[in-house]
Amino acid sequence: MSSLVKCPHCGLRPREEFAIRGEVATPRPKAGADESAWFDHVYLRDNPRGEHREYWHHAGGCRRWLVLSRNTVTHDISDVVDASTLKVGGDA
Amino acid sequence: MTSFRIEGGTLIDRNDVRSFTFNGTKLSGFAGDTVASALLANGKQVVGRSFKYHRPRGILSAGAAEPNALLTIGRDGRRDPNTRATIAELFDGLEARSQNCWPNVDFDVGAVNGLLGPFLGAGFYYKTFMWPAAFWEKVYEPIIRKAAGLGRAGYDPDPAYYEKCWAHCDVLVIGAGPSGLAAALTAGRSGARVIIADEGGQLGGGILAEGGMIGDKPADATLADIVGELHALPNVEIKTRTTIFGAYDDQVFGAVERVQKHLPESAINPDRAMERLWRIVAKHTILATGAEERPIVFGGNDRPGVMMAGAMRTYLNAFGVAPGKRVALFANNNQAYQTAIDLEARGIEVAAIIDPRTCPNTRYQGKARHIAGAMVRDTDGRKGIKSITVRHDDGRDEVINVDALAVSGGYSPIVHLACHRGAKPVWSDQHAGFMPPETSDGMTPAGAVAGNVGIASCFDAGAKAAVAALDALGFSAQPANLLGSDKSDDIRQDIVALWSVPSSMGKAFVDYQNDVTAGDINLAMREGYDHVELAKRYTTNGMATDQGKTSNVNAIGILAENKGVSPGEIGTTTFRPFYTPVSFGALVGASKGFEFQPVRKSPLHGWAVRNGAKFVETGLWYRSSWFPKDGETFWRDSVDREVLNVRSNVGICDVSTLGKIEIFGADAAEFLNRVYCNAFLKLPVGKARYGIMLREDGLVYDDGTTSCLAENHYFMTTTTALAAGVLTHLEFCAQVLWPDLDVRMASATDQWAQMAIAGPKTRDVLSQIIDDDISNEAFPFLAAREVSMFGGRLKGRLFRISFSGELAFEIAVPAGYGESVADAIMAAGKEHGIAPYGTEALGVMRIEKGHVTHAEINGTVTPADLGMGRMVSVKKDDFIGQVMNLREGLVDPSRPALVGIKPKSPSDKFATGSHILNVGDEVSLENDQGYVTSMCHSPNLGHAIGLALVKGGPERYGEEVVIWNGLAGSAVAGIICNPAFVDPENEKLHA
Amino acid sequence: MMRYSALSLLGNAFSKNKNWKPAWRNPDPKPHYDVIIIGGGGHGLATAYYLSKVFGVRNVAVLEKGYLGSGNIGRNTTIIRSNYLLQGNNPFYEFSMKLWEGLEQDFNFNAMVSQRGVINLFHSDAQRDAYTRRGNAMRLHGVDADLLGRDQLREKLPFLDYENARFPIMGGLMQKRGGTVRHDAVAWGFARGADQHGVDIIQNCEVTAIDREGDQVTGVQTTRGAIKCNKIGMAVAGNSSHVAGMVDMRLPIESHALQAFVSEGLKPFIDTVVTFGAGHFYVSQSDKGGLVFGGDIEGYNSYAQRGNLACVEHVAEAGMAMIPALSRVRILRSWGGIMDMSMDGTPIMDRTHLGNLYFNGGWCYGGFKATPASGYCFAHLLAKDEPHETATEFRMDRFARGYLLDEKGVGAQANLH
Amino acid sequence: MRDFPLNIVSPFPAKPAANGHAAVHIAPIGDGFVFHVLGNAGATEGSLKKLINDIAPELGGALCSPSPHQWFWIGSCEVSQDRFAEILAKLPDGFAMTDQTHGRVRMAVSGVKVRDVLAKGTMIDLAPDVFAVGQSAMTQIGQIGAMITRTDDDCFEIMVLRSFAVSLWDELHHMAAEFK
Ligand SMILES: Cc1cc2nc3c(=O)[nH]c(=O)nc-3n(C[C@H](O)[C@H](O)[C@H](O)COP(=O)(O)OP(=O)(O)OC[C@H]3O[C@@H](n4cnc5c(N)ncnc54)[C@H](O)[C@@H]3O)c2cc1C
Ligand SMILES: NC(=O)c1ccc[n+]([C@@H]2O[C@H](COP(=O)([O-])OP(=O)(O)OC[C@H]3O[C@@H](n4cnc5c(N)ncnc54)[C@H](O)[C@@H]3O)[C@@H](O)[C@H]2O)c1
Ligand SMILES: Cc1cc2nc3c(=O)[nH]c(=O)nc-3n(C[C@H](O)[C@H](O)[C@H](O)COP(=O)(O)O)c2cc1C
Ligand SMILES: [Zn+2]
Repeated sequence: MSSLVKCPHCGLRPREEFAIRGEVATPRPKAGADESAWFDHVYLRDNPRGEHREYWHHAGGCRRWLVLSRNTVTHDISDVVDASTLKVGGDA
Repeated sequence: MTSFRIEGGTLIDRNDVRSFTFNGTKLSGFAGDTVASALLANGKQVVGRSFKYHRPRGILSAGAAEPNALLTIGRDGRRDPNTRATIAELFDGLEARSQNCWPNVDFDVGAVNGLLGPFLGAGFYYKTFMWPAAFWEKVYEPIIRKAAGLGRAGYDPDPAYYEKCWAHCDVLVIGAGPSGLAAALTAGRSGARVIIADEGGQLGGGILAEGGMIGDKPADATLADIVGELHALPNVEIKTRTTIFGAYDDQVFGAVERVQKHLPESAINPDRAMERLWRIVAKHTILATGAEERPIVFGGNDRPGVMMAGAMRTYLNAFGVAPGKRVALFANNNQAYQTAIDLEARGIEVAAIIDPRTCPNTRYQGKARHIAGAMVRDTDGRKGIKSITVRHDDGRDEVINVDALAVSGGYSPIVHLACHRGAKPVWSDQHAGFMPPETSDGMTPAGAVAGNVGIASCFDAGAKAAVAALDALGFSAQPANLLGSDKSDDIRQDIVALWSVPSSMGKAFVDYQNDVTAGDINLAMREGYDHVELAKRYTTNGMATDQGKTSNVNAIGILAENKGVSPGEIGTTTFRPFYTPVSFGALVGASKGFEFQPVRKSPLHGWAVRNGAKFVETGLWYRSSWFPKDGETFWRDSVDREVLNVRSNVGICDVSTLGKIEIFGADAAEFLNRVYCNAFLKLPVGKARYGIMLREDGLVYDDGTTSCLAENHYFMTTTTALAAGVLTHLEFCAQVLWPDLDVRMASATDQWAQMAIAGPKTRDVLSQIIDDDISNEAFPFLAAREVSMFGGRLKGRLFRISFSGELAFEIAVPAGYGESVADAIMAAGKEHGIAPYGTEALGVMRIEKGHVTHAEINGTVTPADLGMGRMVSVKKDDFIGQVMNLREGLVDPSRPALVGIKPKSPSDKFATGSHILNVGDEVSLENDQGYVTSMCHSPNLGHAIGLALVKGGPERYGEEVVIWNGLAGSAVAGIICNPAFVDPENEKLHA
Repeated sequence: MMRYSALSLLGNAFSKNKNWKPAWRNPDPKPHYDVIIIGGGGHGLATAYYLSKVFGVRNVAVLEKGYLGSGNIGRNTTIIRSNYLLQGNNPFYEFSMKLWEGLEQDFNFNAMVSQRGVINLFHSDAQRDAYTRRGNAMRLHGVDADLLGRDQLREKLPFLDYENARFPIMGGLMQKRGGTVRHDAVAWGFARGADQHGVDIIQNCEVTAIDREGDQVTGVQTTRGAIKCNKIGMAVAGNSSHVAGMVDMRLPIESHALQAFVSEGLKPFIDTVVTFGAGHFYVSQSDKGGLVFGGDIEGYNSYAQRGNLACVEHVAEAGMAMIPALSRVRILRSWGGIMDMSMDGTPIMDRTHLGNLYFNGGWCYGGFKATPASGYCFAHLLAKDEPHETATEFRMDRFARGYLLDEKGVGAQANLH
Repeated sequence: MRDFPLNIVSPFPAKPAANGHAAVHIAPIGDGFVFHVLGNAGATEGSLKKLINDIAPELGGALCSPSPHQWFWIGSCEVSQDRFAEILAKLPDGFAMTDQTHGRVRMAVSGVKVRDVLAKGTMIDLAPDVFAVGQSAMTQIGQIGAMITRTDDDCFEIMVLRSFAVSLWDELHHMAAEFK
């Protein structure tokens, strides 16, 4: 990784086409959750050395949000999926 | 004696004479020469001065590793400092100059530093120049800075064109020596897509230095056959003069092709790139980069006339240049003996071969005296070598007169590209070198880089490496046999490592370019900088433009010897791009000057030009900022007029750059309700609503209006600045947070030309163009719907919204029609005094009205800070930012809040970015009350007005404060007031 | 210990430099220390220096997993400045600037503090206004700041692109006292100074676990064995989340690579530090003649100290947009460091949920300039258990409570700070 | 104002200076329509094709998909705003559509060196066996987003946001200049 990403919709694309948001953190809390759950979600990160799931947006291509499973030490990508299929964001 | 031209030279064309200048002297060489070979042919031995001691330096190598022969080539905008003479190809009219010397390279005043040597040891500057304290910056540092550096870069812009490209292949072969050529041919024949790149001007690598036979054919004939076949293969792309400078993730390689660097100015095609950056995407790579011959560290090893043995061969065989008349060879390995053989074959006397090995087993049968178990400990001669001092194994010294010395301390595989991604090379005692690491990411080393010696074994290794790689890629391939049945190739290296001659006299250089001596490395160790990385940083060994290509391994060897460990235990410093330095020009390509970033133009751009607009960059956009009329010399003249005209007549403004997003789907309303902090669920068809979007952390992100055009169809506008950001954010919400909602969106920014028509006479103008009834009853404030125009010839979208605070509409039409519609509006408005207004006037009017922009929405404010706290829904279940918006610090009553501000005395002026202080307070950060976010001259009020974020906010209306601008040395008495300076009751909006 | 002076230099020159002593000892870890500092970067070493020198705590060890200064202290673009906007930041960075100004005399090591000036260019009215606000905030605190117009700028920096620029330069905010410092020498100077006050600097000693009993820490496990202590201070920069994870802390921090670059050595080319406002680029010239420059962080999380080519290109593009004459200047080397990007772009220096474990991190790409003050203030916190007066707002709970120090205003997305 | 002349202004420079290049030809495509169709999660290309055939067979055109469940429906005839509205009204809930005829403009780039020119901008591998005739891709040419469609061996169609049209036009000409 870091040079090329295989978008599940568009195929191999350069890093320049993507915008990166960062770690797939705790799911977005449900309505009514307390402040500490929100604090966790908005601010805290695992930030691991090693396997990491993160949001990349294929801004210069299909404009889909992807979730990459990527190693933060080797930069190897083990998986790329469309974020909507994971339902990782949590629901309201 | 010095170097001179002799017969032969496979690379040069004696019929094509090229003249050039060196330090102003006219010289000549041949096509095919490098600047280095041409200088040597002209007997120019001293070509530069060293960095610290200003020692005279000659040409050491024949390739990329050259530490000494750095010249400035060309002039003005085409001036290339620090160019290695050994790779610069000679062209007619080339101008080369020595660097780092004054008054000239032969007599350099800086050489007195040599006498100060003992004070200038490694890291001396850390220990001194501290007294008196003020002297460092005033006296010492300026002197150091003037002395430092090599070439001088000019300030002229470069007239050349540059560009960048992508390339794709199955197999990338890096290096076109015997191993690379065999690999490329093997891969090419299999049908795979192949790119073979070499930094040289010709394919061939080590073969080019080969004077004799390969198999049963002359070396150059063998090479010609291979190159011919490669050229004929359509699936093989050959890139010469192309350096692969970096290995990046996913087998993407950065390369720079010097497309026209070897051409005289008169032959340069200005439409072609001077240099071209390649990003090569490979499936597999064959690393065939060869090996770098290593110097040996001994006293006076930098004297001009001392040259790498392999380089000497290259000059002899490829360029027809002899290094001198009487040459000695100092080598610890068998391969180097080939230099002695070739010298003798050209009739040059080899005075002695000094070999530290006690009983070298070589096939050398020449005439030279063979001194085994011995080392060179010193050299003599002023501007060039005159003699060497040899220390025999019995401790006896012998002086031998020579005018050139060939040196070979072994070979360091060129492993850089295998290590750029973090892998470490592996030490091998057998090869006395660091070998490429085992990497798993599709790179196979072959040839000298993998320890192969001799052309036959390199051919073989290259071909086999390619077969293995192709196999993995699913191609079936046969190793190309380039030799027939060969035999000659059984050189055994039998190297015995020698880093530094212990009995050296005088300065023994490890890093020629940075003047790092063996003594410096020892000093670093003594002082605790004994880690290889610390030693590098303390002595600067390996940090010069050659990045230690010839010095790093020797430094490691010296450290290892001192510590009594293997060089493997010391390890190398980190290999990093760039393999050789790369110009900014190449990395930038065409994105320079005005082309730095693309321009976005509004569909009304042409209209604005025709109306005399002055433009301003806003992100990538050009927006019209004001429209000067005849006689208006100062921008404020125009802006004031435009504002007054809107407030009393009518004006038209291009707002096409606002972000526009079409939103569809059964759940679109629910979606909007969640992304805005205010309510959107019940927005009726035909209505627009102002909305505020928060970020999840509860602070305001963007504002804008969203209109309901039909059931399940909405049209959102965003600020120009955040148009892309908001779309991305909405996509995140829709795709990631709530993928179950049926909501779909598309950017429509470019589809619509949108203009605001504002002022009391707006309706008089628009009703001439719009077929529908736009009276206040039929089209009230915040109405939004499609309308018919020009008698049904065009449909547009009409919105009754106002940023200026006047009676206003925004009309959107398909972009291509924009100019015509704007013209029509101008024509219709003529009798009503219509005039275009730009972003400046827009800015004045919104400040007069107290409307916020990103000057206020600066990422640190809440809706309440902006006086819009009541918009934040307390009824909704959930929206972005709902919970974090309630944090203690975000509802703290002491937060600054939006107010208006004006000078107490109407003639006083103040600036945006001024801070607010309480009257009588001391000027200090603790007493800071807030700051002015926006200001303008209000032509309606006749004085300066501003918006500010001030502690206490609206509670302080009427209070006098100090508007403090320390930068301008001004402090103005100001009054805090309601930010709605004009029409606070909103009567005009609803007119 | 050896004091560096003109005399010592002279004496050693005559003895062929054979008698120089190690700049610091190379001790084995003792079984117990009063304070262990994890991380031998600038902040860790400075903390040890001030702890021992100013606060009298001498039984201190600095544990460094690699060689001394192998982290960001050894790979940054060396810019120091105190041109901060917010009340929580500005006094701290100015305190740091004052410490820089006396540093060499203080620790008897020439770190080449060079106050050659820092100029931030602006290209639009909005940027000018933002710099006006910032410059005034600086002035309020007595920090030097000047707003330069285009003409003044042209005099100082004639080689910028004023003619054909995509984003024409309007002016710049200058801090004359800003500048550069020889980065490695800062680490070495603090190390040597701390060593002289009895601090053990232990290299090649990676902390692999933190021992705890109840809500206290008792020591660390390292690659050189277990070490006990009364207090632990963490100053591990890019590795903050990883080390904090040893005691189950999740931090408002992400790790990102930042690349920096150096050009081939040139004769004097640019005399101040200049930063480009219309793209990510900042440049200065080192005492050796190389142009040292950098750009923006990589957008993705990384613990690999390297970046990608796209980013290299962006930096070069921004550089040339500012200085067209760079076209034929060649870039010699690029490298990367790992930034601990906090969620508001401002560092964290505070106690933790464990009574005697202290945290210092989240310096993003601005921590070099903070080195002396960070060391001083962290030493203050470790020694007195309360924050130094200039570092009271760097607390951990500011995120939960909503007292953010977000100079850029981009919110809770680490890679935008 | 009912009779006020309404012209469509092209974003491309008035005189297509490109036609001088021997090996590369660059020309604006002025006519036709571009509709952006947004399907819901159940929408398929097959069902869209059938719909088009049912509702507006006279328009013809081709579909290319920039993103899952989204298509650009691109054709060469003129479609009035009214006709667009009619078609829109007949689309079932699963499909939404917006007219992008003005927002996304097209040009044709062709000639024997066309791949060399485009390789200066896009990372996409345009080798014929990788990127076949009829294939299209949403990507970036330099810094500008664009949709590239291969229309023949050495012919490509490029669609770009109108506001970027001039910049891309100029850039393509620079990239082609060496093949004059
Ligand atoms: C390219 C680049 C440019 C920069 N430019 C500037 C600039 O111009 N101005 C500026 O002010 N700042 C700049 N910075 C930021 C600055 O360098 C850092 O913020 C600062 O150096 C961080 O503090 P430090 O020196 O203590 O970190 P470091 O030097 O990184 O120290 C942390 C140390 O902890 C060690 N460590 C980590 N984990 C463990 C463990 N488990 N056990 C033992 N030891 C451990 C690491 O090996 C490292 O040595 C830049 C940074 C980079 C990378
Ligand atoms: N250095 C020596 O003197 C030495 C040592 C061992 C073997 N040899 C001889 O050299 C030959 C070895 O063959 P080989 O094919 O392995 O190596 P080679 O040296 O013949 O070829 C390597 C080629 O790679 C090119 N190269 C290196 N790095 C590059 C980069 N980053 N980008 C582009 N090009 C790059 C060089 O310009 C060179 O042409 C044999 O003839 C052998 O006898 C020489
Ligand atoms: C301010 C500064 C100046 C540098 N100058 C040089 C230089 O002149 N030559 C060089 O080779 N490297 C230079 N470097 C880079 C270092 O060689 C090295 O790459 C960097 O410190 C990171 O370490 P690493 O590459 O070993 O990981 C410089 C680094 C810094 C921070
Ligand atoms: Zn995609």
